[in-house]
Amino acid sequence: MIRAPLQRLPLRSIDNYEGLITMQPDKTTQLWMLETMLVSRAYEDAIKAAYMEGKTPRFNMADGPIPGEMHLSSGQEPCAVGVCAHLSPADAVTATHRPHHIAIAKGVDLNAMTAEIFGKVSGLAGGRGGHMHLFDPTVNFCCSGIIAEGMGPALGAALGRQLRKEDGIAVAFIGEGAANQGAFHETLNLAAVWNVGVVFVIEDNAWGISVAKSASTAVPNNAERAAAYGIPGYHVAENDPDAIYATAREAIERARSGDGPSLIEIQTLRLEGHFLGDAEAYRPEAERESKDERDPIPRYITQLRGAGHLSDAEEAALRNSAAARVDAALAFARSAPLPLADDALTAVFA
Amino acid sequence: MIRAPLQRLPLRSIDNYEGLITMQPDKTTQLWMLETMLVSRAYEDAIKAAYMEGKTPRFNMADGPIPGEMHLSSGQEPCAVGVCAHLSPADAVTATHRPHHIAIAKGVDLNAMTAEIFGKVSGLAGGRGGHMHLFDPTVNFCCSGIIAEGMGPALGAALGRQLRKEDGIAVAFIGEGAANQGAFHETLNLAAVWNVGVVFVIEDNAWGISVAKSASTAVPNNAERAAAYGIPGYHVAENDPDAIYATAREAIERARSGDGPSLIEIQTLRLEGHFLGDAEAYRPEAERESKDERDPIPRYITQLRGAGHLSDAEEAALRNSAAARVDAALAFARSAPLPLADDALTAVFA
Amino acid sequence: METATQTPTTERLTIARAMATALAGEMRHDPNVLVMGEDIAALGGVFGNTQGLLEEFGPERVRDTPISETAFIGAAVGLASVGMRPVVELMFVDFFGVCMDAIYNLAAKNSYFSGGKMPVPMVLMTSVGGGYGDAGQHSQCLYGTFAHLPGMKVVVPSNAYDAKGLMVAAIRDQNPVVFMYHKALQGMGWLGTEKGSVVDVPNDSYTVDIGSAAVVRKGNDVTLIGFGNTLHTALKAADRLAQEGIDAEVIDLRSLVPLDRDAIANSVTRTGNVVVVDDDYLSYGVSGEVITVATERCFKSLQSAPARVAFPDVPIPFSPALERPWLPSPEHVVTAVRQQLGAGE
Amino acid sequence: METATQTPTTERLTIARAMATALAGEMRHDPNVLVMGEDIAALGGVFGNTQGLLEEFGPERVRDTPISETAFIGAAVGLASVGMRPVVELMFVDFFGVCMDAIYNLAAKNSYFSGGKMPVPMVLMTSVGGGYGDAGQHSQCLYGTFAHLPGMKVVVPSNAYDAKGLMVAAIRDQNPVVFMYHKALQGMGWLGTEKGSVVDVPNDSYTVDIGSAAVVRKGNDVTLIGFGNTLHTALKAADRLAQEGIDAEVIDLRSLVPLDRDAIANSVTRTGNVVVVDDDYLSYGVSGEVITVATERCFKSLQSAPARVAFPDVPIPFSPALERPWLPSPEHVVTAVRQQLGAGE
Ligand SMILES: Cc1ncc(C[n+]2csc(CCOP(=O)(O)OP(=O)(O)O)c2C)c(N)n1
Ligand SMILES: Cc1ncc(C[n+]2csc(CCOP(=O)(O)OP(=O)(O)O)c2C)c(N)n1
Ligand SMILES: [Mg+2]
Ligand SMILES: [Mg+2]
Repeated sequence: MIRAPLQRLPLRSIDNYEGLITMQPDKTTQLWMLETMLVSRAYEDAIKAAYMEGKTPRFNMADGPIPGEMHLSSGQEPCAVGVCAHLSPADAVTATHRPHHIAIAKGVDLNAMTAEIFGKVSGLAGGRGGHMHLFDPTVNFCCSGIIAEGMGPALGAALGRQLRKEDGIAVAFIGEGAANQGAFHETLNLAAVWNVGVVFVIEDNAWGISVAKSASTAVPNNAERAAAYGIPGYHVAENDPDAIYATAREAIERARSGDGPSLIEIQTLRLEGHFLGDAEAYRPEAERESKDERDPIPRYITQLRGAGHLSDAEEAALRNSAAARVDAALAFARSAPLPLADDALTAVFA
Repeated sequence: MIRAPLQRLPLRSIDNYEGLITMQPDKTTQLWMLETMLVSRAYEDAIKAAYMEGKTPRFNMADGPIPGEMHLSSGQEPCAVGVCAHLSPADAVTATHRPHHIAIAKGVDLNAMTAEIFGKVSGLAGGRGGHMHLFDPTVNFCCSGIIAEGMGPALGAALGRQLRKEDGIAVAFIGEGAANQGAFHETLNLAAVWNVGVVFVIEDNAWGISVAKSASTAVPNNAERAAAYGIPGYHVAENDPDAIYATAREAIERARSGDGPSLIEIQTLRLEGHFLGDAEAYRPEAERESKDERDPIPRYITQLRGAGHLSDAEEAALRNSAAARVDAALAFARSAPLPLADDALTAVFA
Repeated sequence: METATQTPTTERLTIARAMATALAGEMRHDPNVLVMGEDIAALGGVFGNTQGLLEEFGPERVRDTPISETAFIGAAVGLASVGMRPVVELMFVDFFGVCMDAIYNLAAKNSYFSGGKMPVPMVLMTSVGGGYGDAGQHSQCLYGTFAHLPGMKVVVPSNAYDAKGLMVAAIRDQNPVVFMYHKALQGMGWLGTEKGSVVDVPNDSYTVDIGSAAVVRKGNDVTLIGFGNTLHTALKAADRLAQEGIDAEVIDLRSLVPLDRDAIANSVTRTGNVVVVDDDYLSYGVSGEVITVATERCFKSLQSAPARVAFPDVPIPFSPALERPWLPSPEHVVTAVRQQLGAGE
Repeated sequence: METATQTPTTERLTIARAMATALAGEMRHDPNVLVMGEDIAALGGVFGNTQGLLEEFGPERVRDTPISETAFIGAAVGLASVGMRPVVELMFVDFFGVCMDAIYNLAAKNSYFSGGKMPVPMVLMTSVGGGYGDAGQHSQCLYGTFAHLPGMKVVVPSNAYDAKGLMVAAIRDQNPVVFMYHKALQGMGWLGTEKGSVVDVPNDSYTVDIGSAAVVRKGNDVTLIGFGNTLHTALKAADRLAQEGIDAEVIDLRSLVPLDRDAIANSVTRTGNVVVVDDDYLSYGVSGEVITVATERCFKSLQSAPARVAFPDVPIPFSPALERPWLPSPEHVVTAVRQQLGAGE
């Protein structure tokens, strides 16, 4: 009887580590990441405001221009931009119930997406799906409301590209809470056994609704679970676009070169409640108060300033264009017509 | 960005390793294990013969005294005895669609079990369950036909004992094919997070029906997956009662002393087809031919002989008593009456 | 103490509070009762039905789980096998797909597979229903899905009194009981609340028989059959019909398994007309079964074709413009009855 | 080559061979078709329906999977999203509980959630039915479970001709199609075989419309409705009834979703009597829906209460002494018709 040997990861030599330092994004990429984060944040703020219309003083989820649950991604923007900076429209992405930042970084049509969130006929799905069900085939993006449900489809999309000898890999984003769902295990094993070019990205915002990661997860860090599938696992401790960019680059290059799947866990930050209306009583005082100083966007701006990659003027310009794009999207959505009742009965079958 | 550190197992000091050598079973235990294996093997042979009645020349699963699928455990007896040697009736065991050896080692009433397999009114469930659904509350044994379905119930039974401050832990047996099912992941994580005294035993017979372990599993050895839950993982390379006994002892003692779950994988041997009637065309010639020389029972007998723990007379006596018990059980089952049609409508609800 | 003399004998409660009260009461009486699920401890349940339990009973008996439904529902079966009485929550019924094996093949069948020797006393609480714009993976009812499969009882309370009584009965039942509570009735301010679901509830504990329907309004011209949220739809329709001189009887099924076939037959035999109201998908579901029971049992008495108002066979759409027109409404029911009685003449 | 001139134009096939033939034919024509599942490659499928595919098409397109239904069914949806046409096997329908989310919430809803822009052309093959002593987790039909949930088509062939035509149609369909094949009809010697399921099948490829029922026997006194295995039960009952001078019409539904409501209505309107035969659980299933369609559409024409013969609401028992008496049989159907016509007089 022998104790299980520690699983060997395909280890990288020191010079590769060195190499990684040089895997930093160039200035253009950094500015794209910043701009995309600014758009994403402006978007969430605008959606929040619109969502609250008609919900005050009495908060009833059914009221206002945007009913239902609303899961905002504020604070998690670095995960989206650091990964999607490496993707083209041919690459498939599956996201979760918290999808806006990823949809925006993947290039989903902002007008049609917003109209969908407003339940309008010009929405991506004519209002059938809403904020948890955003599908844009033109950039191969989709998301869903069931934990870990997007993992299998990402595997399949990547496998399909391989079989059809087409360019394109796939990335599945999930939350850290999803790493305890059976689909996580089954999909990582299958991707490894079939050597599929898919990258699994865990956005660890430390919470699954009110349940802390430490109360739900047997390992401190889910990247360690990659060893259970003999694939590389990466842990990104900083909620920083450049660090995420460098990590994602290695994993995505591996996928593109036919060397199979990887697992990445990123320690990120949920600035809002689980959904709008969540009072977060379960969240420690200190953590709630420290949120703002941990906001990744001001920090990234400071970095870029320090590196001389961003001027006052450039920042102002980016903020203005971001605001403009978001305003335009919301204006488009608000002015779009509502669907007809009978539209509900179509598109069940293609 | 850092590569995931290798998962640290709770390491055992060298003297514990030494200690383990002395964790060998004593002679009495060895003879119990041999006797139990002999009963189990005689049982499978007898069931096989009975199962084939009415199924030759034309093999129709619906015919004969025992219809339906029949999954025999011949060759896997060491897993059952090496683990169950440490268990009392208060300890819960869940098994799979291949349950006979474990049921016998756990002390399930052989007559009632056989009558159940024959679909008789005196069966454990009056013929409602059959060979894949053997339930004996008096020794806390049950099994099921769905892959990995027994893992959650084992966790729950062990947790229940803890909460009720009663003696007893639980062991869930599964096959190596089940280690790729979502329930495996969810249950191991939950057992670890809640520190439940449950032991998960994987009988690795190298095949999931016709699919080889290497074609379905991303790691060579599932014990490595214990690291994904921060729990100890053991790999037993020999299909040997003493080695299994020693390993199980450590894991079960850990469970009893409140130190949480463990995972054990045992390399065992499927002597028969997946079910009776399986021609095993998928199984390599060489492997099929080498089966008999790898049969663990003759090997164990040779060991005991060498150690001077077994005499001719003792072996003969054990074989005779085994045959007698099995004959009695089959006689009991054959002579038991069939249930009435209306019995099918009872026991759906307690 | 729950019945301390100074406390009033009844209290107006929402279904959420009634469920929490029933749970607390049973947990006080029986140390074997425990609650498990996602966000049921510190948060008190996304839908408020476990509010206060963690504070009173602590983390051993009120357990937040990982997002591992298969594992914790399977664990509940094991807990039940050694004498515990677990109450587990599946946050939204829409999530049944990740854990149905543990529910229908395990919890629901162990009694049968053991010849009744290993019963599975457990409760599965799960929220159902839409109407607030939560779209196709968070708004379904799936009553038919659970009621079709043998081995589990299925209850659907329409008001706080029944919710408490059915929950106490479910916890004390030796069998798995699926307790489906409708979000529109839950009494969470943020989901809006059907007023009729908030009623006076005795502080003392009591049970409502699982398997008995209730005639909540007597009438002679037509039988309207609802349950959960649609019971209120039926009652509102009955009021409108009364203004037209149509005297409707209204039945609250309360339990889908066992189904109170006698209650259906007794009423329809008298009225000769029946409309079933269901907010689950129309085809192969509750509405078809109830109508079939009515035709099997009352064919000779039927004066018109039994009718149904249910959600069309499409995933629940997000946009209120798409969802609300199709949710069963009093108007739909009134129209169905008018057509029926017209056609019946 | 499948239609090479020297080959006869038709061949007597079992359903297993018809399915394999359909798959091979489509795989030859369309490189995007691939097959995935447990034991479908080297073994050719536990029920023979993928026999020979690995040899002809290789391991890239004929993939054995780990026992990870959630992963490979989810993967099929992803494959379909980039232009593949996956055919996946769920070995026994009884296993749906471990992967239903990927089926009903994902495959069945992506078309709707995408406004029709991301259809999911895939086929889920799954074996159903008992009668050979495989007990409660390997003998169920669960027709009602799949038919109740929107977004997937559901077909159930009763013979090899329909099996091939429905499989070709399913593979070419832009939507998820659940293809439920009954073990008693499969033609595996080791499961016994209903003779009526083995019929002449054209070598050329053809389709059978998904959603169209077939009148397989004309008659005037009563309509017997079956599908899959129960179609044969209905046909045998019709023969017996003929000897009693009762002229039964027999309908093979073939497809549960879409359901051919017109075919039901047209026949029942003429005969005035209907018996539905279903080997799935009785309550909240197919029998209730079909009877409800008959009453909704033909109430005025009904001469007797529609009746049903189905499996009682208990897990399928193992012992033949317990299972066989309750499986729908020609005797059950004949008795139901006798009672019905007696009662109708
Ligand atoms: C299978 C399933 N179980 C439970 C839920 C309810 N639920 C929605 S979000 C959520 C928490 C998810 O946490 P995490 O994966 O960390 O994502 P985050 O919300 O933090 O972005 C839960 C439990 C669900 N949608 N699906
Ligand atoms: C969820 C589920 N999927 C598939 C099956 C069909 N099946 C029965 S046994 C088996 C192989 C199991 O292999 P393993 O776990 O190694 O056990 P073994 O048969 O080798 O003892 C499969 C796929 C099942 N019973 N349950
Ligand atoms: Mg999280
Ligand atoms: Mg195996």
